[in-house]
Amino acid sequence: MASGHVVETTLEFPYKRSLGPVIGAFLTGLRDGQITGVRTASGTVLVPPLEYNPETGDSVDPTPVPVGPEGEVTTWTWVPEPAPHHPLDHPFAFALIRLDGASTALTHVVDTGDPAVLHAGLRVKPRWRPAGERQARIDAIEAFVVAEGGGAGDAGGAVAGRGAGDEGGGDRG
Amino acid sequence: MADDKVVAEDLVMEQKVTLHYSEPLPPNFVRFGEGLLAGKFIGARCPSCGRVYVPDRGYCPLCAVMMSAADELEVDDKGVVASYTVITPVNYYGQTKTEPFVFASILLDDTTTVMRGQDITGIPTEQVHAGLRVAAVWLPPEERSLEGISARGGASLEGSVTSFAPTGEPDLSEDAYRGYEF
Amino acid sequence: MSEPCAVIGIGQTHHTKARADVSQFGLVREAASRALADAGLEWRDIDAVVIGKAPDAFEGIMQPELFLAEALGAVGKPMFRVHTAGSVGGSTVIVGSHLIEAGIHDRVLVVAYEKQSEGNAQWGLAGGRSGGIGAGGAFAPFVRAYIERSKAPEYVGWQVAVKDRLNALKNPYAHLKIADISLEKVQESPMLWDPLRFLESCPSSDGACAMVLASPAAAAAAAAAAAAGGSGSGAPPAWIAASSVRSELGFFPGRDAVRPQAGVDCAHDLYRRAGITDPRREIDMAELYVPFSWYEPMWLEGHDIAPLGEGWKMTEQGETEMTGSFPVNPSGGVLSSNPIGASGMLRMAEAALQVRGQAGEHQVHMHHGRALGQAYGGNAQYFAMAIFTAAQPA
Amino acid sequence: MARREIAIVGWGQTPSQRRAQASEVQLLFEAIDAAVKVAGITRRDIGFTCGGSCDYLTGGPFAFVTNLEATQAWPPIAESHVEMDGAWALYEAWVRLQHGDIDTALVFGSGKSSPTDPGALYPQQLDPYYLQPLGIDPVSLAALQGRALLETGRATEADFAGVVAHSRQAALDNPNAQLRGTTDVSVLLAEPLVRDPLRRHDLPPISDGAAAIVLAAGDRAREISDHPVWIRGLDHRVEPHQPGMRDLTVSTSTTLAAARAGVSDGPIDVAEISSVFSPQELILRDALGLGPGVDVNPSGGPLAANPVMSTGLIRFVEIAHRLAAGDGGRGVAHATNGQCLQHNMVCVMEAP
Repeated sequence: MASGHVVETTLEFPYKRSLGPVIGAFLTGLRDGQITGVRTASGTVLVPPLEYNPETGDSVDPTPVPVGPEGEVTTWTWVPEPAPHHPLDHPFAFALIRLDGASTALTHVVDTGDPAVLHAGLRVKPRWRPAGERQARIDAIEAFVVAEGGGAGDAGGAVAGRGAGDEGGGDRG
Repeated sequence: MADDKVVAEDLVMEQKVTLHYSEPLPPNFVRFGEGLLAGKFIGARCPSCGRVYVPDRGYCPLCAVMMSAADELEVDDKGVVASYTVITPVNYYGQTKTEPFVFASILLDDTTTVMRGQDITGIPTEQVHAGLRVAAVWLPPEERSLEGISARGGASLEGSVTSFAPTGEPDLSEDAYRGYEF
Repeated sequence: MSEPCAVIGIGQTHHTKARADVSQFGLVREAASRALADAGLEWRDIDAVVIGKAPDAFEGIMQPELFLAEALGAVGKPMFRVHTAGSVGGSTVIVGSHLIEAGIHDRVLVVAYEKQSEGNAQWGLAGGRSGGIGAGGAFAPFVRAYIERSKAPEYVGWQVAVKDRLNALKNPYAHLKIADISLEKVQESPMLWDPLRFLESCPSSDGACAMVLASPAAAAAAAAAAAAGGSGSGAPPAWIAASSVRSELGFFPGRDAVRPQAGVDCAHDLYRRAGITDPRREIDMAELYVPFSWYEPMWLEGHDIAPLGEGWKMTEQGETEMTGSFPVNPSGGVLSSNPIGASGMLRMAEAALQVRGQAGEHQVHMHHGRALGQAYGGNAQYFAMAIFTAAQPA
Repeated sequence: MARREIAIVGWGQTPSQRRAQASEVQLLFEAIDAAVKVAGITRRDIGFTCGGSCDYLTGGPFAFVTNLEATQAWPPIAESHVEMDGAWALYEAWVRLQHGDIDTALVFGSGKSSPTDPGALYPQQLDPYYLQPLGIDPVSLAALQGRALLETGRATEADFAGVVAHSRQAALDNPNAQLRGTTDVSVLLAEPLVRDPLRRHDLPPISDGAAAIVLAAGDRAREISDHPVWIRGLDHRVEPHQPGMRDLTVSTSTTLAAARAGVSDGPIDVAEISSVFSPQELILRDALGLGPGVDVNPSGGPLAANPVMSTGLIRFVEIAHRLAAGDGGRGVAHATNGQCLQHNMVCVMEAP
C-alpha cells in the first residue's frame, strides 16, 4: 500500500442538448450541406448564427442567410500530436475562418496535411462528411481544405472539389 | 423561413463527455486506508477540543486547527444508528444498484463522529431504527481494497466494510445520538 | 442599510420536464426578456448581470456564465455567477441586490436556471458514481428525525404534497399539473427515500427565472415611463426590505440537521433587519423551499414562524392553504416545479409577485404587504432569505 | 464610485505544486491560516466569507461544500461562493463591505489542476453547440490569439520568449513559484513548437494551490493593520464568447475595466496581471496602458505558477504584500475568467 495511493474516477455522461430554432436551422443546414448565418439589424452577418446580437443582446431575425461555402483563414494553429478529444487523428490546424459573406469568423478545423501551407488569407472550402454519415452537428463539415486547385498533400480535398458543393451549394436562395 | 424538415427530434444533439481524474490520497486518508486493510478504524483526536473524528480529515473544522499522525488513534468499530433512510435506487447513467438499501448514519462509540451512508444488514430493513446498537461487518482481509475512499473527503468504507449489523445490545436513547442525525 | 433595492421586473419560463424547443440561450432569454418587458427596459438599459446556477455537471458545461454572457446582453458590463448549491437562486437575488444597495449600479439583471433534461440530476448529485442517494436520500433521515421528535402524524406530509399540487393548478408557469391529486394518491405512490414517497418529492424540471433589480431612482423612472404609456407593465415594484444569508458546516458533531442553526440565525438576522418581532403575524405569506413535503412544517419551525413541534399543526389545520392565515407556496412551490438552479429565485420572485399583487389566480390576500422568500441548499446548511414589501423601506 | 474605503489587511497562499498530495480543503486551510495570521485576527473576527472554486477541476459535485470546512463555519457565518476564480469572490466581498453593517471579509480561491488533463477538461468551458464538439483545447485557443497578434505586426515570437525569460527570472525571488530560472530569448526560441506559434514555455504550468485575502473597511482596517493596502478602484467587464466574434489581439474589456478602476488616474509602480499564456502579457500591457517602465509580474506571474481558481486572487496577494512593504506606492492587479481573456477584472491599489 504505497503512500502514493491514487484514486481514479471517471465522470462520463451522454448529454442531450436541445438546439432551438436558430442553432437547429444552422446545424440541420450543415447536415444538408449548406452553411448559413443570420443578419443583425445593423447588417452584420453572424456566422455561426446566434439568436441574439452579441454586442447588445437584442434578438436577431432568425432567417438563415446563405454564406460561403468558401472563405479565408484569419488565424490558425497547428496540432502536431492530436489527442483523443481532437476532431482528426492526424496533424491538423484549428483556425478562425471568415466565410464569404460573413462578418464574423467560424472556429473550425483545417486539414492541409502540412503546416507550411497555412497563412492569413488562405482560401479554404468545406470537406463534408459523406451525406449518409452527416448529423446536425458542427462536425458535419469534417474539415476545411485549401480551395484554389488543391494545396500540397490536400488529402482528397481537390477531388471533393465542386462535387461536394453541388449537393448543398451556397447559392440556394 | 425555418426549414420545415427541422422537426422537434432533429433539434437535439448528443454530446458524450468523458473525463478521467486521478488524485493522490492525502496522507491522512492513506493512513485511514491502511487501517481499514488491517481491520481497524483510525481516527484522530483534536488537540484543542478533544473531539474524535473518523477518518482524520487533517484538521478539526470546529477549532480550525490542523491535525497530524500524532493525533491519530484506533477507534472501536461499534456504534449506534443515529439516523437512517432506505434508498430505493433511482436509475441513471452508471447506476448499478437496483435493490433498496439502508443509508444509515452510525455514531461510533467513544467518538464524536458519524460514519455516514452505511448499509445495515442482519435485520429486516423495516426493523431498522435509530438507537440500534451495531458493529461493522468486515470483508475478509484478502478481499479488502481502498475502493471507496476518495481524495475529496468522501470516505465510504465500501472496499473493506460491507455494512453494519446489530450487536444484540439494548438500544440507546435519543440523547445518546442527538446532534448526530446528519 | 444604504439605498433600498426594488424589484421592477419579474419573468419566468413555463417550467416543464424538457424544453426541447429551445437552446439554453433561448431558455434564459425567455425569462430575462419577460422580466425586461415587465420593467419596460431593453437589454442595453441593464448595468450588470448576475447569474445563478447549481452544479455545472447537471448540463455538462463548466462555468456556463462564459457562454451565456452575451445572450444576456452582458457584453461590456460586469457579469458573474453565484453557486451556493440549492439556495443559489435565492442568494443570486441577494448578491444582485447588494450591487444596488451599495450604490454601484442602478439596474441589475439577475437570472437563474437549470435545464436538467439535458443531463441527469441524480447522476450529477452522485458525482457520476453508482449508488447515488439524491437530495431525497440526504434529507430523508432529517425528515424521519423531525417526525419522531414532533410526533406528527404521517399524513401531514401528504397534505403538503396535495396542497402545493392544487396550488400549482392556479399557476400557469408550474411544471406539475396533477388535477386529481389526493391524500390517497400520495399515500399509494412508491416509497423512494423512507419516509418520503414519490408524490412527496419534487420533479426534475427545465426552467429559468429572472428579475430586474433597481435603485429608487431607476424604479421611479420605470414607473414614470410606464405611466407615460411606455412598454412596462406599470405594476408597482416590490422592495427588498431586508435580506440575509447564513451557512454552516454540513457534517459536524452536535449539529441539529433537523432545525439547522444557520436557518434559525438567518431568520433572526432577517427579522431584525426588517423590524419584524412576530413573523407569524407581521408576514402575510411565504414562499419556502420545500422540495420534500415535510420541509413545510420543518421550515415553519426552523425560522420561528411556528413554535417548536407545532409547525405540522399549522399545515394540518389548513393555516398554510391559500385561504389560510399564513399561506405557504401558493405558487405550487418546489414540489411542483424544480429547475434546481432557478428554484431559489422562483421563491423570491413569487414572494415579490404577491407583494405587487401580480400573482394572478394564486394571489393571496396581503394584509401588511409583506412576503417572505426563502431558499436552502447543500446538506440543509445554506440559507438565503429576503422580506419583500409593497412599501418602500425608509 | 464606492463610498466606503476597503483595504487588504491580510493575505496567504500555498506554494504552487505540480501535483499536491494534500486535498484541496487542506491546501485552503493552510492559505486561510496564513491570511488571518498576517492580518493578526482569527476566523471568528470575519464578518463575511466568500470563496471561489470549480467542481469540474476535481470531478466531484460540491467541492465548495467541503472547502467550507477550512473557514470554521460554526457557529453559522454569512457566506457565499462563486464557481469562478477567487478574484470574483473578492469582488463580491468588496461590494458586501460597502453597506456598512459588516467590516471584515475573508475571500479565497482554491483548485487542483493535476487530477485531470486540461486538454480534455477545458473544452467543457466552451459553447456546447459550436465549440465543445470540436474538442478545441485551451492551448489551441491561446495559439489562435498569439498568431492573430503576430499577424498585426505589433509583436514577434521573440517578444513572447522575452515575457517567459522575464517570468522565469523574476520567479527566482518567489518561494511560491513552480517554474524559475535564468534563460534567454535565443535558447527559448530554439525549443520546438507545441501549438504554432507557442512553445511549451509559453504555456502555464499545471498547478495545485490555494490563496486567501482578508479585507477590512475604513477604521477597522486601520485598527487591524498598520499598513492597510487600500482598494482605490475595482471593476470587471465581459466580452463575447465566440473567438471569431471579437478582436483577439486587444482586450477591450480590460481597457473598460481599467478606465472604471482609475488606472490612469496616477502612476503605476507595479502590476500583476493574469497573462496565463505569454502573448496575453503583451495584449494586457497595452489594454492597461502600462508603459515600459512598469514592473510587470515581479512574482513571475501565471507562467511561473497557475493554480487555477486562485491565479487571479494571487495577483492581488502579490501587489498587496509589495505595497504593504513599501515596495511601490500604487499597483494594479488583473484577473481573467474564461479563455482568450474573455472576462477581465482590474483593481487599483494604493500603499498605506
